Amino acid sequence: QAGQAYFDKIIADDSRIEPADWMPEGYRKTLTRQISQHAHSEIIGMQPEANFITRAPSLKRKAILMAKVQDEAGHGLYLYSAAETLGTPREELFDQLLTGKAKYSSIFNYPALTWADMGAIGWLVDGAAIVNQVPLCRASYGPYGRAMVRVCKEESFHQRQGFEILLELANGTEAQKQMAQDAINRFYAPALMMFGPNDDESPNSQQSMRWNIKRFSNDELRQRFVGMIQEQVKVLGLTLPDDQIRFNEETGKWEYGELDWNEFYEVLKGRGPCNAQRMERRREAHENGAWVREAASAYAAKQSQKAQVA
Amino acid sequence: QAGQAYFDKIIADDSRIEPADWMPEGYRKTLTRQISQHAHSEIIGMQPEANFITRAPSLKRKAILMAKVQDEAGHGLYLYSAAETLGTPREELFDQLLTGKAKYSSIFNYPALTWADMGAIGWLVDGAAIVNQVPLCRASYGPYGRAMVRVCKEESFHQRQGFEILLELANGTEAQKQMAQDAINRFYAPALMMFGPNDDESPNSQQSMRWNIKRFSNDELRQRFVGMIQEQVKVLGLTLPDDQIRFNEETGKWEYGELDWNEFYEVLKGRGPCNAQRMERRREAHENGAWVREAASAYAAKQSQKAQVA
Amino acid sequence: SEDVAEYALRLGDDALILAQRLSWWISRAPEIEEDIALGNVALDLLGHARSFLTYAGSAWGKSEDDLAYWRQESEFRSCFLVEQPNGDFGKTIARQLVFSIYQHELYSRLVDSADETLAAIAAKSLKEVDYHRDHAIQWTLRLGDGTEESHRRMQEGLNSVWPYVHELFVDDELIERLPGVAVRPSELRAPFDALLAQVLGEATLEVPDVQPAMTGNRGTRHSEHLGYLLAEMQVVAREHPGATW
Amino acid sequence: SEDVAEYALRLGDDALILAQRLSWWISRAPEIEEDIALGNVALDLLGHARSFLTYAGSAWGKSEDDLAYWRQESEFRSCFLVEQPNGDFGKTIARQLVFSIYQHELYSRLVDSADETLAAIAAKSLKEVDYHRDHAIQWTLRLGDGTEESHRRMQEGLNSVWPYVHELFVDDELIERLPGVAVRPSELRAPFDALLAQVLGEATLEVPDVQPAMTGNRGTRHSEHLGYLLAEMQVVAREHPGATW
Repeated sequence: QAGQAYFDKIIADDSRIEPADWMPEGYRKTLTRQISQHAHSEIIGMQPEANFITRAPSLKRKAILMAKVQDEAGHGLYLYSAAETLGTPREELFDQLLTGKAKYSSIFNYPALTWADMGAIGWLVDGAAIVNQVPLCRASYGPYGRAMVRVCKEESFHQRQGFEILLELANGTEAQKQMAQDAINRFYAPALMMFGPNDDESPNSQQSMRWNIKRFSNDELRQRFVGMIQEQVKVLGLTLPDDQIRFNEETGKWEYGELDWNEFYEVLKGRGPCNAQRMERRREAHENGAWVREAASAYAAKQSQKAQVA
Repeated sequence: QAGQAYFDKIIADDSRIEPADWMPEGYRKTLTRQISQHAHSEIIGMQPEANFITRAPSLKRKAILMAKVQDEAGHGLYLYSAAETLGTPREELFDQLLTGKAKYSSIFNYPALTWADMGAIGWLVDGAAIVNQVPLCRASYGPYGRAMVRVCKEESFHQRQGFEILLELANGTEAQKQMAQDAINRFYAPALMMFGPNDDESPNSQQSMRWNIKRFSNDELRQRFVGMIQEQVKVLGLTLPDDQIRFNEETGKWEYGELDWNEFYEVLKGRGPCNAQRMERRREAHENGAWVREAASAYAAKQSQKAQVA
Repeated sequence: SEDVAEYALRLGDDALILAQRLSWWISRAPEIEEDIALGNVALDLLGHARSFLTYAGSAWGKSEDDLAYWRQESEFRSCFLVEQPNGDFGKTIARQLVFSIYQHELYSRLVDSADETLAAIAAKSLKEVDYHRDHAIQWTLRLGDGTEESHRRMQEGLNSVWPYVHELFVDDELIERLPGVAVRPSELRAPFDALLAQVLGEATLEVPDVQPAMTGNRGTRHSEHLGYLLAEMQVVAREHPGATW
Repeated sequence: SEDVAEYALRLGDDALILAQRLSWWISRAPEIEEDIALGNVALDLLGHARSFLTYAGSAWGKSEDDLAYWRQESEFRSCFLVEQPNGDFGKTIARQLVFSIYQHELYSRLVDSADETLAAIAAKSLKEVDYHRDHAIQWTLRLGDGTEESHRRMQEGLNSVWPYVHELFVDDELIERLPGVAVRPSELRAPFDALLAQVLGEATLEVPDVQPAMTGNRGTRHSEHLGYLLAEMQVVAREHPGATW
């Protein structure tokens, strides 16, 4: 096939596939799943932070947080658009989320319990997202790579804001400092698990790497992340809840204590603290908004009819 | 007519009319209106106090307040029952409330803004209600008089609780004391207006007095109330917001500064701070509960059908 | 002892938070009779809470109000179930059904506790919970076997609270340290399941096929809802430190 | 001066309370585009609030956060309209329509204030309010002339907020003391009514026939809703007196 040959050449040249190009069904399916999962994660990921918008303890922080959660909605929109270029309409993708057929990042199934969580989410969760996503800016599928460029730029801004929240707390009162440490303790392991299972448990990674979607293995990215936050936490004067983190001079890699993968799989299967709550909220918003969306369509139809008559 | 003669004799003897007795249409209508208005007032009157149940500053006060608001629901029920004995079903009376055809006491169109208002409402509003209602225990219509006996007993309990709230605040911190004084300042005049317009503005009172429903004129009751609270406020070490209150030795009556009857009529016409809110809340509760009431009827119908078949 | 106090705190906090939730219904119920009925349940639970918190506080020199108004979110010991928002009347009844069956099984055993105070509070409260359970069961039957809409809403309510049922029956170290004093939550599961299945069956409803949530296990972690509830509950008291009411 | 500060406080409080209300929609809007749009409006209003409160606070040596987080309910100067609960999307849009038309008329005149700071804040904010007003008008048209249900809900939303419209246009002593500095609210009523009638006409909706409420008139009395809003808004800050964030 000419299509396959062209596709193979683009991949071999590390160049870009565009929506009109022929592509293998598996490639299309893998990307649709990955991009839409990422979009869903942005949308569900609004909830834990929205939980502190009305309670942010200063007006400046309230403004920054509102803008951040709004950015996540924006990321959701670009990513749904990128996924749509692969042929599945947003309504269908959204429906997969609402019916539980599609997944989103498990990290958002943990509750945001204190203001410090706004810091930990920014620093650790957005931080892990960036480490994951920077290589995706070079993903072989054009619209995805370009969406990632835009997303990463904003995420790194968010990460800095999260770090600043923690820094302020770490230099604050004893209660603030404790709040910051507690938030780090709770978000550390879930953030590390954002990179996915250990490499030997992650069979699909190989194919994604051959297609130039994924560039590094889960464990490589995780190690890079641990190294990064291990340095940064010193600036905060706080600690990571793992006393086995060290740089192995021989392998040139960061090492860390074993993660509780059992918990990871529990949350993945829907048994996290907030899985049910997150889905219920999203479904509720969708259902409560149905009459509004219907009104907008009805109005648009009337307007276009009027325009035709005139 | 024999009915009219019997009715007149009962009234002349200051004895009691019972539901099965003949009565003039005007008597029936007047009583239905008065009793149902009173019932509506109990139901709407739950709202200002319910507004502080979730925020009561001690568990003991929370329990007392919950029980009080519950009692008001209970009073509403007895009074609807009393009104029903005159031939109008509760649904119809309730409908008159929801559609705005029936009135309720204007006092409940003022907001409850602070915890001290729970005290002022108990002391002044329930206090005025008692002064109004004690003579109604002897009302010529039997079911009404008996309902009033029960209501008055509980109301005087509520009034004492309100007074205790204020007493505690008056002996508390400076902020608590101010809160108590502010609440009294806001509820004093509306409470005085609960007795209705001045006698020369109240043409229906005469007929009600002839029927032994009403026993004292609006102004007589109001004067009695002012005298009562003027004594009690001294115990609190607080003041009433009227420097013209004095006992006139010549007339043997309490005198007080002129009331802003313009405000009274504004609120009566629907322009109080909370008229719209109170009605909206009641309608919302009623509408949100429709499916529950329907389910209860459907279930009851199924059960009685099953019982018949068996 | 500290452990008994901690245990009393759990019992008290569950009752307190649920009372706070239910009290919202007063003036908003589907009919006036229900304003009264839900108010009664709330008032009873508040009474239990006051007894348990007073007892817990006696170990630390704190009053019921110190514990209710001046603890932070992470110091509460309530379970996720009672923290759940009221939702519609169906969800509230679903939460009542689950909680009152659980609490009835719990108090029925707590009356035999080696701790006399706990036993006495349970004995006094059990009669009330008997009424709560009956109230919830009657409404479950009416809603489940009422109209199509009420059936749907009642089932949705059950599904919505179901993730938080599991936590009620988890044993932990505190329970292990209090043999004869605390009731083992895991022992309550079988009778709970049996009665629930019977009620739901009669109500033409299904036992939810919904995953349990990984909850706080009576620790310092709560659902995201508790913070809002406490902000409201504590606001007046906290504006006036040191005041009495 | 004290009077100018008091005036700035009114402007700031209206913007702050409405921003707080609107921000609830972020993550709950009918479509993602609206999460963003309502978020933008909220963010703009929060910006106005910060400018006005900072200016007001400069007269009393207080920061924007001192004013937002450490005042009591009776010290706020917001109007009843912005304190109203969100209700459904129709009610939120109704409130937005009324408030943004009012605010647009207000800021359009405030740009000529003799007080340079107020004029500058108004000038900067006016462009944003232009967008808010357009957003509200577009949705009013869609909902009013959309489906039967949306028409009904939008009309109910308008009826529900209408009692609190009157207060926006009441002159009082403070306004009298600030000629050339403050905008006279009563002057805004005619242009407000004209534009509103035009929009509602086009949207097939009716100007509500609903009584005005006797409101707080910018005094110390608020609707019963404000206390709950402040309890939530201030809770974290107040748990940490003296902290910076």
